[in-house]
This record gives sequence, structure tokens and C-alpha cells, in this order.
Amino acid sequence: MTYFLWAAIVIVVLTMVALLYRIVKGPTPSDRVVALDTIGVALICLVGLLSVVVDSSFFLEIILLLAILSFVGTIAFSKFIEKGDIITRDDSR
Amino acid sequence: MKINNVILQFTAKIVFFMIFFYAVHIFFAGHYTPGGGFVGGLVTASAIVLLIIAFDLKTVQSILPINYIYLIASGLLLALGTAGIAMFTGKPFFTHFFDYFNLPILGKTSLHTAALFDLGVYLVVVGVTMTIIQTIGEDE
Amino acid sequence: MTILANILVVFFIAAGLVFIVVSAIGLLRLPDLYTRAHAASKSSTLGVMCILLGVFLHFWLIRDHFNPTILLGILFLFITSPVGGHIMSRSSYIAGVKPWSGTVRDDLKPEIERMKKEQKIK
Amino acid sequence: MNNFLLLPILIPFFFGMILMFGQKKISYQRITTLLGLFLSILCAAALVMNVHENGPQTVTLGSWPAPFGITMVSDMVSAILVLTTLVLTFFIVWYGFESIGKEREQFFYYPGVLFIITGVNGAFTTGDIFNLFVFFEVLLMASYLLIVLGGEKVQLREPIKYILINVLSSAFFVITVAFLYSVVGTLSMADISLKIAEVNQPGILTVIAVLFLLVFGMKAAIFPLYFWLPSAYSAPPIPVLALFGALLTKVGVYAITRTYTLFFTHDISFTHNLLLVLSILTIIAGSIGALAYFDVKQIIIYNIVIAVGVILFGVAQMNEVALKGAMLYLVHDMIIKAALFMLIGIIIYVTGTTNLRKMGGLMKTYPALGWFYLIAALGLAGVPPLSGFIGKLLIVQGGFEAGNIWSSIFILASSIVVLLSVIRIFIYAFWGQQGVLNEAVQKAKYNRLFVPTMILVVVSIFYGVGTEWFMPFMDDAAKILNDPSIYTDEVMKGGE
Amino acid sequence: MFQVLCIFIPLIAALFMPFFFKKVRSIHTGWFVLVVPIFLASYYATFIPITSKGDSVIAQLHWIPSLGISFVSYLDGLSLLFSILITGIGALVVLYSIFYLNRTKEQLHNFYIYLLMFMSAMLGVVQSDNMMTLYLFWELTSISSFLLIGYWFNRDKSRFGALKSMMITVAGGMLMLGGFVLLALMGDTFSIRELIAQAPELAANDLFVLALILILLGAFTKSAQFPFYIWLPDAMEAPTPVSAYLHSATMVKAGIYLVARFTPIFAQSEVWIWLVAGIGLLTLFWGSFFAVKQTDLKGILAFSTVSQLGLIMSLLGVGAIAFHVEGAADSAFKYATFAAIFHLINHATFKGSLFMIAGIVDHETGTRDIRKLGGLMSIMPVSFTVALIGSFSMAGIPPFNGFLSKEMFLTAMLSIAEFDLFNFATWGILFPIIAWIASVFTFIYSLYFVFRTFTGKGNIAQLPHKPHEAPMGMLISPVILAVLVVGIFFIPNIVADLFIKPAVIAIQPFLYTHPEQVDIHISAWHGVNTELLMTLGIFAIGFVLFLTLSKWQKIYNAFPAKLTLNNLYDFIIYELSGNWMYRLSSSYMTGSNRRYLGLMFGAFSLIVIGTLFSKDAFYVTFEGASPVHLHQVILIIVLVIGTITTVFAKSRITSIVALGAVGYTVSLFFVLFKAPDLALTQLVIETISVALFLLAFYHLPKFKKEQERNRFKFGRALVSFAVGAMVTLVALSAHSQKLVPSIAEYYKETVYSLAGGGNIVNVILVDYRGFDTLFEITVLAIAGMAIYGMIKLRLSRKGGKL
Amino acid sequence: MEIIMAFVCGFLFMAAIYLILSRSLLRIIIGTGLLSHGAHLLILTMGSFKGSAPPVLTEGVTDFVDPLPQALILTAIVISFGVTAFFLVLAYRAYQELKTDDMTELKGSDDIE
Repeated sequence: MTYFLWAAIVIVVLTMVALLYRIVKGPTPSDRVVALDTIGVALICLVGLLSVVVDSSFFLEIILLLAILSFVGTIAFSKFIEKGDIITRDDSR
Repeated sequence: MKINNVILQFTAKIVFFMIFFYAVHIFFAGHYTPGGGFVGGLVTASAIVLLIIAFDLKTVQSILPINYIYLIASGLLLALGTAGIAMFTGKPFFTHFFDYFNLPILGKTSLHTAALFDLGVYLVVVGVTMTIIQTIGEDE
Repeated sequence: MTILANILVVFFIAAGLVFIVVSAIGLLRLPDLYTRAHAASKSSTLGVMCILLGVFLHFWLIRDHFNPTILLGILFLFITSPVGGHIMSRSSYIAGVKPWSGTVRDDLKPEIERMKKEQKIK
Repeated sequence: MNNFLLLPILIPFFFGMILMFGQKKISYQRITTLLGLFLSILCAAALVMNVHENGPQTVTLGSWPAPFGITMVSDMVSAILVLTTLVLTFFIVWYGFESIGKEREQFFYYPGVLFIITGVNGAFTTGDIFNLFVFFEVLLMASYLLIVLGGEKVQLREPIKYILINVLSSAFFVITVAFLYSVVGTLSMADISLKIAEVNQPGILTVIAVLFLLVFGMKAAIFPLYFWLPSAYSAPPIPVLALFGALLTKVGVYAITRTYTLFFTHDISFTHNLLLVLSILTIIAGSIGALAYFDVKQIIIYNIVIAVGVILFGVAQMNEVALKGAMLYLVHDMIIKAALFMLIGIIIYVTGTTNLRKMGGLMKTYPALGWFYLIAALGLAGVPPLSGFIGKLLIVQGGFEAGNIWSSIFILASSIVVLLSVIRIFIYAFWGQQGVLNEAVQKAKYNRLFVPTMILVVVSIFYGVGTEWFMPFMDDAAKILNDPSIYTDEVMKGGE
Repeated sequence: MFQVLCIFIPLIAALFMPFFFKKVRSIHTGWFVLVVPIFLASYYATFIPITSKGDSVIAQLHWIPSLGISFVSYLDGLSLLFSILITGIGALVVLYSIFYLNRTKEQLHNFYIYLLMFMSAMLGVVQSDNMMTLYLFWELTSISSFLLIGYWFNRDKSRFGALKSMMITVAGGMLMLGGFVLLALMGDTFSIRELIAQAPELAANDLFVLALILILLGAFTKSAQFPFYIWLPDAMEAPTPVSAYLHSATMVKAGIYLVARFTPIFAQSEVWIWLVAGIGLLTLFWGSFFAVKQTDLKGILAFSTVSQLGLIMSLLGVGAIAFHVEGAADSAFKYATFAAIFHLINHATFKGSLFMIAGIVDHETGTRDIRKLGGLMSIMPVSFTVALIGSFSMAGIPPFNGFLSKEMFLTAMLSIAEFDLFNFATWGILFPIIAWIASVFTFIYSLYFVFRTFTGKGNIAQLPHKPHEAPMGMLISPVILAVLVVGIFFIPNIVADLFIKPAVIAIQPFLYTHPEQVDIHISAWHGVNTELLMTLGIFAIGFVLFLTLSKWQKIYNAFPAKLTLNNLYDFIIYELSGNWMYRLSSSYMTGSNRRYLGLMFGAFSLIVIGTLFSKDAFYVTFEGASPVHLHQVILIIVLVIGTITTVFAKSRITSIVALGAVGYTVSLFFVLFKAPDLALTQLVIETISVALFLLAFYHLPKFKKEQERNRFKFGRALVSFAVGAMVTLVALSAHSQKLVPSIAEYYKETVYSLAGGGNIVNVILVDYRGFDTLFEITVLAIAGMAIYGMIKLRLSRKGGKL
Repeated sequence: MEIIMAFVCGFLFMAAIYLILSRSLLRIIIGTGLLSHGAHLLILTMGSFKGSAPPVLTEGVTDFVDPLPQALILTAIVISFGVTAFFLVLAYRAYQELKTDDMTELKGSDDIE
């Protein structure tokens, strides 16, 4: 079981490395953001797996947090890419 | 260019409440499990940020008409006040008081002045984060 | 019981891993942003949900610790992940990221032109 | 246990919070600030007397016994510095009513001032090395607020250096604390002192001592870490500059003094000699700058650097006489720097320029200003019976006692550079042909600027002439600096 | 008590001057001032009977008793003599100034404040037995002199002269303070009397000579000895009463006083004798030689003062030899000290009068340039007479008092060759020779001064004012002094008994204990001896040279202007400390942030790494380190790649995303290292930071390609590498040397029972170390306010500032 | 592991200083971000990684890691967040007023004489 989990963790980490390649490579910012988003997902997996490994439920809080942040981050990035600005003062104008 | 963001705005509304309750949960859990006023405050702030991103500043301000500077000050006052209670009882500054109670629904729980202090932290963090984001956002 | 539970956990995690790896490969290999975003938002969401389910089961069945946060997380991911992917692609399109040359169909293009015309923006 | 010693920190803190409400009401802001400062001064004065009578006071915050919780310790060193800080701030705030401008007053100038002294007083009082870091951050953050407040071009350009340096020094401070924690496993300064005494001087502690010296040195602007200071300090308006010049570098000096007398005493021959060499180099560097420029602000700013060198030279001697001198000189320098900056502010106001070569003949139009400037300038140079003299005398005497003959003579000789640089201002600005004058000077405003300045100069004269009255306090301070066991005993017995 | 208070009487009187000046406009303020010195002079005169018996009076007022600093009025023969000189000449000078300074045009209150301040200071210097208060008054004389020289402050020359005198004398004073402190450390007291009492022990100290040199520096600068004399000629910009008072009669004699006062201590040292006598003689020669070059009346007097001070100084130096000679009381050395004091008195009288005459000439003709003057004899007969008396006395011509002291001077100088210690047998012969040459020049400039001004054709029509004799009042003081000059010649022994002998015993306690032991009788005629022949030679050669002055005066032009000491001073004060320092400073204070940071951190890491290795503190152990796992390694690789991307990213968004990646990786590390709270916080913070970055990015420009010189690139890489290396090395050593176990166990044990919590980290944050947290949120709150203020408040658009 | 982490922290510091020495203000701020990461990791490293469980009370577990460094890091994180935010806004305002973010153009004030 433990070996399986370790293997899983290594695989996830490798995935992240692959995604990192996408971040480095680009070519457009959007690609990087998508990759970052996916890294966030991989991070969630990693945290989940790690908490099984260290056998502690205290890290599970992180999962939801990561999900939230990854979502907010993605939205912010997309708004930035779209308008160059995140916050609009008054959208009705 | 104005684009309608129905999907985003609808999701944001739902998600806002999810995040907010999660923040409250994290805040209260802080004394026994990971979390606390600080993270709670930041998560709350990110929920509000989500709203601001999805809608716009003006709309959000009309929904949540809060002067964040006052929020900061109240948070600080609360924190200082909690810490200062001890001074009036002849204990060193910052001495907290707690006891375990058997409350009807929650069971055995501790009531702790540290939680009040943490609430101060929470308010300050929300206030500061929102002040920053709002002032930058308002700036032309 | 424990063995059964373990098998269940391992199954979910393995499935999740597969999805994750697939989406990573997709992100690496697919030709343009939109296809990549597709891989990222769909496949990886499924992957992470599977893994989390596995983790949840692990704590519930083996450690006897029912953790609602994970469930909430799964729910949250379920809601937000596709929305995020959608918004991202859409924004990128508006920002002018060109689709792959092999793209067959592009419904958004006329729509955006119509809106631009309406709001008199060049 | 004595919560009373916290009041000089908490009162400004509390009033700062209150001032965050009612941002636009200027008179409310002013009155509240003065009230807060006044209350704190009372408390601080009472504290000084209390410490003098009963020895160092401690409070173990949260009732946690000494090495585990944070202990606040008010010994004579910190009590004196706290009182000085508050008194100076009172005058600077008063002076600021006229010169800071209504806009700044409406945008958190007063909370900024109150928070900065919260940080400064906290840093002076704390007995915990990490808490010192936190207080440093409080005062730095408040100083960032004040230095950019107003958003003039120069206020946005120069502080970048200032902030960058402080961000870096904070990062290094944190890791240095981490190193120290790794080696001795504790954060309470008294406990650190005991542990270091136990472990029989390993080299790594010397390295950490040097790291601390450099980290604090960055804030205290010692050579070779002073480069940021001259240009950064030229940015803010005069009251803020006075506050910075009087307080901020001194906190760094205090931190060096505290660490180097309380716990890094295991390898004096290395660490304190390094401090000595650096202090001499600091004086040289400051002297070059003070002589190089004909800009009134710059001259006084470089004099900050020189003074830092002199005080640290006293600390480096590690004997009671020199430490007493360093304390006397530290307080003197805080007062006189504030007074000088305030005077400079008035000079700039009445001439409308900072360039010395354009000024002249102010003696005819503003004789009183000239005399008070001269007194302050002579006081800075350590001319008896003004305030700088006794401090410098004791520092030099301590230097001789410690066998550092030539460097002590060098300290004396450096006074002449100080004198030249400040007398130059007198000769160029007050003597000579009539130079440029600001046409828009209002007599009433001038007077309102002049009164607090004048009183502060009188305070400095009083400090010099009446040194005898301060001597018992300085004796206490020097004793505790010279003998850390008084401090550690008081802390470790749990503040009963 | 009253005796100490008397020192301060002038200072207290000074406080009332503005009142007198502003309220009583019709009466010249000087009349009020005059009361003070007259009162003091008569007060001090009452002490003469006491001191002339060799006794002394002491009174004390504590200032800082805990350091042993107190105001002391110690009146013995020496200090009383000086006190009477100060107050007596002071009275005359004030009287003179009443007529010299215009009541309506001048800021009289300032003038008299400075003057009274000076009087206090000077009294303090000569009466203080405590070295610290001596120093206090010493600096006060410098400052009041500074203010008096700069009295006409809108003149550039006044400012220049004032600064010069202050810089040089204060610098000397500071060093003297060093000497005092050294002495005090050796003898454990600030009292000069107590130090004198333990003089032999002091001499054994290694630092004795250093203290001696430092104190001499103070004395030499004050008394305008070579090479510090340069301030004195420039000090002549002061109003003439000031020159007469400070720069001839009193302040410049403070150095003489100091040397005299410390002779009992330092006479033991060879260095002292050589320095005082040698420098004095050199100054004597130098001053007299260059006096002839001057064209300004006061300039001549200034150089002559320099020269005369040198004379007195050298006499004191020679007098100190008596310490080393058996039976000195019977040898010729005894004359030296006596002559010094005698000449000091004489000099005060004739030089004071000469200065006043120079002032009168200046006042009445409007110029002091000797080339424009001449032929005033008939117009200003009284002035001429006084000038003649003064000059002849200065030249050493009988029947004036200068003759007497000059004779004794020569006697003393001749005695040196007899002395065969400290190489005086070899070099001592130079003393009389130089003294003689200098005396010749003294003779020349004395004649030069009086005859060029008052005789000859002159060019009276072209003078700025039409000259006439000065008013009576202005002449009173010089005439009194001139009477003294003549008077002393005829009754020298009364002066000797009252003043000189008591002073001599104060200077040479090792020789005499009672004034009557001083076996010296002054007489104008003591037979034909070497001294007399020398004097005659001086007259003869001097007269010849004076007549041929115009022929050889050109040799002064041979001295290159660039090499003078004045030039050196100008170079130091204006060129070196202005322009050079500016250039030096601006060579590294470039305002370039990167350069500063590079220098700072280069030095920082260098010092730390240097300490690390010099203290042999670098030590690594793998013991106790936790094991390394594969996933950790991979994470590290991710972190490193992320960092590299951040550093070298070409677009800002790449950089920021990479930074985000690094941040997330760090939070993963926190998970790995079992810190859930940290991981949570780091994640949220990272996200919010990224959002903030993006917000700010919208407004910030795109990355430019950084073009820079290779040298800087290299330096940048080097500095960053050094810092990285420093952190790593120290971290390794610190980790490997955990000398004391951590206090953390306590928290683990008490968290539930005492703090009522489960999450130790959080409980530490809100309880054990809640104070940290309280101020940590304060930092945040201030940051919030600062950002709010920074964005909302924009004064740059108004341009308003203080 | 601690040994490797020491190198990693050194590397982070190196990269941070390298960025801080660059000309663009943004790069400098990013550098300070890296700097604080390095510092935080270093504190954790210095606290050593011993102990098998996170410092949260759980039944049957006694081998906690050292909680104190974690608390310190938390404080440090929050503070550096505040400072970074401030610094960013300063950069933004400076660019608004001065129209440049190049440090070599942002000098000046030494034109005083």
C-alpha cells in the first residue's frame, strides 16, 4: 500500500514537472495559466496522497483551499488576459 | 468591450457562499486543527475578490457597504481589548481565559478568549486585504 | 474489510492517476490552447475527483474518520473546474489567441464581431 | 509582574487605532494625538522613576514563564529611551501641525506617527529576539507609510531604496534569528544570554553575532551599510525626517547595544573589535558626506551617520564608563537631531531652498533662529556645557581605559568635522550677504514652527547643563549594560 | 562661593545687554558694561596681598559631582595675574570701544554680549582647577572669539577669519581634551593641583608623553604658535577693540597660561622642553620675519603678536629646564620663567596700546594699509606718541618695559648652552642665535610700524577720510597703557613682587615654595655683558636694515604663495572638505541603487564568510539529519527550475507565474515538513500576492531586455553568489551545531492543559506568542493604511511642500 | 535533508539577490518574493525536520515536529505579505508619477550640491 502511494506521489510530481515544462514553454500566457491551473489540480492530488502517507487528516483542509484558490486564480488570470485588468470599477459603463 | 458573463456570475454567487462558510469553519477550527483567524480572513477576502472579479467594484460595494479602514481599526481594537482584559484582573497582559463547558448541541467545548483575539485578527486581515484591492481597483 | 477498503482506495487513486497523467500528456502534446484547456479542465477534474474520493474512503473506511471537507472539496471542484476552463478559453479567444490551424468550427467568431459592432468598438 | 511598563507602548498603539476613525477631522486628530502622547509621557516618566527605585521591571505576557512566552523587560536603558522617544515625538508632532500640511493630516499621518513610536518603544522594551523583529517591522511599516505619504515625486523615488534595504535586512534578520534558534534553541534574550554563557564560545556564535551586527547595522546605517540613508532621508517632509533622524537609526543602535552587551559577550576580542573598526569607518564615511555637500538636509543627515559611529564606538569598549557615555550620547543625539532637523525645516521654510550657497544674512531677519541654531550646532559638536559633551567625554575616557588610545583620539578629532559641517550652515545661512528669501513667509506660521523647536533646544541645553540629575539613571543603565546578569536574573525569576 | 560666581558675573551681565541696548538708546551700552570689569578688577585686586605671600584661595561649585566635575575658582599668583590682566585690560578695551563703535549704527548689544561672554570664559580658563571646566571655558573663548571676529558678519573676510580661528582653536581644544582625559585617567582626578601633587607617578605612565603632546596642541593652537598661527592674522577682521583685547592681551595668552600651569607636571619630560622651547623659538622667528612683509597695520601687529607669543613660550620651555638642573635657583635658568611672566605683562601693555592706535588710525583715516598711510605725526600727535612708546617698548629700547624683559630673555637663551642634557649641549647654541635674529626683525617691524604710519610725506589727501586727532575718550585707554609701559620700566620690582614672583612659584613649585625665594632683582643696568652687546647689535643692525627695507623686502616674494600654511588651510577647509570630498562622495554615492546594494551585500557576505572561516566555525555533520526521499528531490528540482525561470523569464507574466509556482512548491514543502498551518497560509498568501502582482502589472511597463556592461553583470553574479554561499554555509554550520535543545517541548506538554488548545502552532500564535501576532496584524493594518494613503493622496499634482 | 535544504535556501537567496540587483523595479519586487520564500524555508530547516507528526494534538501521537519555527514563519509570512503589497503599490505609483520603472533612471536627488 505504502509503495503504491509513493509511486502515485512520484507520478503526480512527474506530472507536475511535465506541466512546468508547459509553463516554461508557453507559448501564450493562456497556456501557462492553463498549465498552472492543472498544477493546482495536481497539487490537490498530491496533498491528498501525502496526507494518506503521513496518515494525518490535518492536511485535508488544504485541499478545499487549493481548489478555491485555483478557481479564483484562474478567473483572475482570464480576466487579466481578456482585459488586462482584473477589477473593473463599474461594469455598466 | 463588454461581454456578458452569465455563467461566471452565477457560479460566483454560489461559490461565494461556499467559500465564506468554509472560511468561518477554518476560523473556528483554528484552535484545534489547522486554520485560524488569519487564513480564515484571507479566504473570506478571496471570496469577496471573486465577487469583485465576477461583477465589478461598484456592485460589490453596494452589496457589502463596509468601510474597510474602520474594519481594520475595529479588528485591532478587539484584539487589543481581548489582550487587555487580563490587565484589569491583575494578570499579565495577554493572559487568556478559557474553560470547558458542556453546551447543549456542541457537546464539550472550550470557550476561550483567544477566539476573540483571533476574531480581531480575522477582521484586520479581511479589512486590509480588501482595502488594498479596493483602492487599487478604484484607482484610475 | 480493511483489504476490501484498501482495494477500493487503490482503485480510485489509480483511476485518478490515469486521468491526471492523460491530462498532462494532453497538455504537453495537444496543438493549441483550446484543446489543451479542454484536456486540463475535463480530464484532470475527473482525475482529482477520483483521487480525492480514494483519500476520503481511506480516511473513512480505514481510519474511521469521516471528513466532510473532502466531500465539500469534491463538490467544489465539480462546480468550478469546468467553469474555470470555460472562462479561460473564452477570455483567451477574446484576447486574440489563435486556434489551431486544424480547427473545424468557430462559432464564437461571428458572435464577437456582432457584439463589437453593437458596442461600436473597433 | 508589572503591566505598567507596557503602557508607553500600548497607549500610543491604542490612540493610533482610535485615530483610524475620523480620518478627515483634523482637530480631532491633533488633539487625540497630543493627548495620547502626553499620557504616554506621564507613564514613561513614572516608569523611569519606578525602574530607578525598584530595578528592572518585567512582565511575562500571557503569564507564560520566561523563556516560553514573550517577556517585556523595562530596564533603565529601555525606560530612558522610551521616555526620550515620546518626548521628542511630542515636539515633532507639535511642530508638524504647521508644516506637515492638511492633506497629510487627513491621510493617517498621526496614526503613522503613533504606530511608529509604538514600534520604537516596543523594540526598546522587548526581551524577546523575535518580538524585536516584529516591532522592527511595525516601525518600519509605519515609516514606509510616513515616507511616502503625500506622493510627491521624490517621495516615490527615493523610498524605493529605503524599503528595499529594509526588506532585505528584515529577511536577513529573520534568518539570523533562525540560526540563533538552531544553535541555542530559545528566543528569549535573557535565556539566550544564559545559554550562550553555558556553551563555551563556539565559533558559530561569533558568526551569528557578526550577522546580527550587520543586520542591525543596516538599520543603524553603519559602514558599509549606510548607502541608502542619505538619499532616502532627503525625501520625506521635515517633521517626518526629524522623526526618522531622531529615532530610526537609533533603534538599530539600541539593538546592537543590547545584543552586544547582553549575550554576545563570549568573544569580545573579535566581535567588539570588529564593531570598533566598523564604527570608526562609519565616522569617516559620515564625515566625508557631511563635508561634501552644501545642502542643509544632507549635512545633518550625514551627521546621523557620524553619531551612530560615535555611539557604537562607546559600545565597543565594553566598560562601564564608555557604556554610560554611549547612553548619554545616544539620548543627546536623539534630542539634538530632532532639534536640528526642526531648525533646518524652519531655515528651509524661510529661504525656500536647501542649497546653502543661495542662503545668507538670515541673522538680520531671524536672529533668534540663528542663535538657537548655533546652540544646537555647538551641542551636536559636543561643546561643553551643552548636551553632547559629557557623553563624548565618557566615551573617550572609556576608550582610553580600554586601551584604544588612537581611536579615541580619532573620536575627538571627528568632533571637529561635525563642528565644521554644522558651523558651515551657520556661516553660510546666517552670516554674509542677504540670500534668497521665501516671499510667502507668514510670521504667525514661523512663530508656531519656532516655539516647539525653541523648547526642544532648551531641553537639550537642560540635558547638557543638568547632566548631574540624569546621572543616577545613566549609572543604572550603564550598570545593566555592563553586567547582563542583572537583566537575566530579573527575567528568569519570572517577573514576580 | 562668591568667588566662583565672579567668573559668571560677566555672563550674567550679558543677559541684560539687549535690554540696555533697546531700552536705553540714549546712553552708549558700553557704559553699563564698563562697570563689570572695573568691579571685577577691583575685586581681584583685593587678593593681591594674599597671593603675593605665596598663598592661594580656592572656592568650588559642583556641576557634575558624580564625575568629579566642578567649577573651581583657584586663585594663586598665576591665575590672579591673569585675572587682573583680563579684567583690567577688559575695562580699558570697553572704554575704548565706547568711542570706537557707533551707538546708532552698530548692533552693540551683540558686541557686548560676546565680549562679556569672552570675559567670563577667560576668567574661567585661568581660574579653573578642574580640567573639564577649564576645557569648557577654553571652548567658550573660542566660540566668543568666533562670534567677535564675525561681528561684521556680512563681510566675507570676517566670516572667513571667524571660521578659521574657530576651526583651528577648537580642533586644538578637542585634542587637548584628549590629553586631559588621559591625565585624569593616570591620576584619577580632574583637579590640576592634585595632579601636580602626584607628578612623579604620572611621568612613569606610558601615555604621559601622548597626553603632553595633546595638551600642547591645545596650547599651541590657542596661542598661535607655529604652524597654527595662521588664524591670528585673519582674526584681525574683528573690530579693533576685540583685536586689542582677545588677540593680543588675553585669549592668545590662554595657551601660555596652560603651558605655565602644566609646567610642574610636564617639565619632567624632555619632549616638553624641546617642544615648548623649540616651537616657541621658531614661532618667534617666523612671526617677526613675516611681520615685516605685512602691509596692513593690524597685520603687522598680528604677526608681531605671534612672534611675541613665541618668545614667551620659548621662555617657558627654557624655564622648565630648571627642573632637571641641580641648584637651578642660582643659575641663569631661573630668569627664563620670570622673564616669561614679565614679558607677558609688558606685552599686554604695549601691544594693547598699539592695537588701539591702529584702530584709531583706521577709524580716523579709513584705511589700515600702510602703503597709503604716512605723515600723520603732525595731525595726530597724541596717537603718535603712544605708538612710539609702544613700538619702542616692543623693539626693546629703553626706557620702556620691553627693554627689561628682552634683556632677561636674552640672558635666559644664553643660559641654554650651559645645559648638557637632552642634546642641548649640541643644539642649544642655536637658541641665542635664533633669538637674536628674531629680535633684529622685531626691531625692524617695530620701527616699520610706527614710522611708516606717522612720518614721511604720506598722501593725506587721498585717504578715505580726512584725518584728524582722535577724540579724547578714544585716547584714554591707549594713553593709560602707554603710561604703564613707561611706569613699569621705572618700578619693575614692585610689579615683580606683587605679580611676577607669585606667578613664578606657581609655575615652578619644584624650585620655590615662597615668593621671597625668587632671587631676582630687575635692573635696567647690569653692567656690560653679552646680553647688552647683543642688544646693541640688534639696534645697530636693525636700524640699518630698516633704512634699507625697500631694497630687501622683495625677498618675501620669493616664497611661493602655494606653499604657505594659509594655503594648506584653505585647501583643507575649502578644497579638500568641499570639492574633493564632494567628488569622492559622488564617486560612490551615485544614487544607483544597484551599486549600493552590490557594495553592501558584497561587504556583508565577505565579512560573514570571513568570520566563519577565521573562527573555524564551519562544520557539517550528517548526524541527526532526516533522510531524503525521492519525491522531495523532485520537488527540489521543481523549485529550482521555477526559480531559474523566474530569474530569466523574458516576459513579466512568465516571471510572475513562475514565482507563483515557486510559492506553491514552497507550500508543498510545508506539507512535506508537516506544517499544515503554514501550507494553508502560504497558499492563500501566494494567491493573493499573485493577484496583487497582476493588478499592479496592468500599469507597469513590460520587461525590457537588460542591457548592461559585462563588468556589472559579473559583479552582480558574484555578489549574489556570495550571498547564497554565505546563507548556505552558515545554515549548514548552524544546523550542525545544535548546542542546546529547543524550548519546544514545553509547548507540547502544556498546550492542552494550560492553553486549552490542540493546534500547537495556532496556540503559540494567539496565546504563547500572541503579542507577536497582535503587532503582526498591526503591520498589516499599517500597510493597508499606507496603500490607501499612497493611492488617494497625491500632492505631486499640487507641488506643495514645506 | 536539512543539508540539501540549506543549499536550496542558499540558491533561493542567490536568485533573489540576483533579481534585486537588476534594473527593473518589478524584477526587484519579484526578487523580494523569492527572498522571503528562502527565508521561510530556512527557518523551517533550522528548526530541523525531526518528528513524525504535525504539531496538532492527536491521540496517541507524541512525536511532534518543532512547532515554534512554524509559528515564527507564520508571523514572518504575514509581515512579508504586507510589505510586498506595499512595495508593489509603491512601484505602481512610482511608475505613474515618474514614468519609468528602471532603477538607473530612478536615481537622482544626488544632483544636489
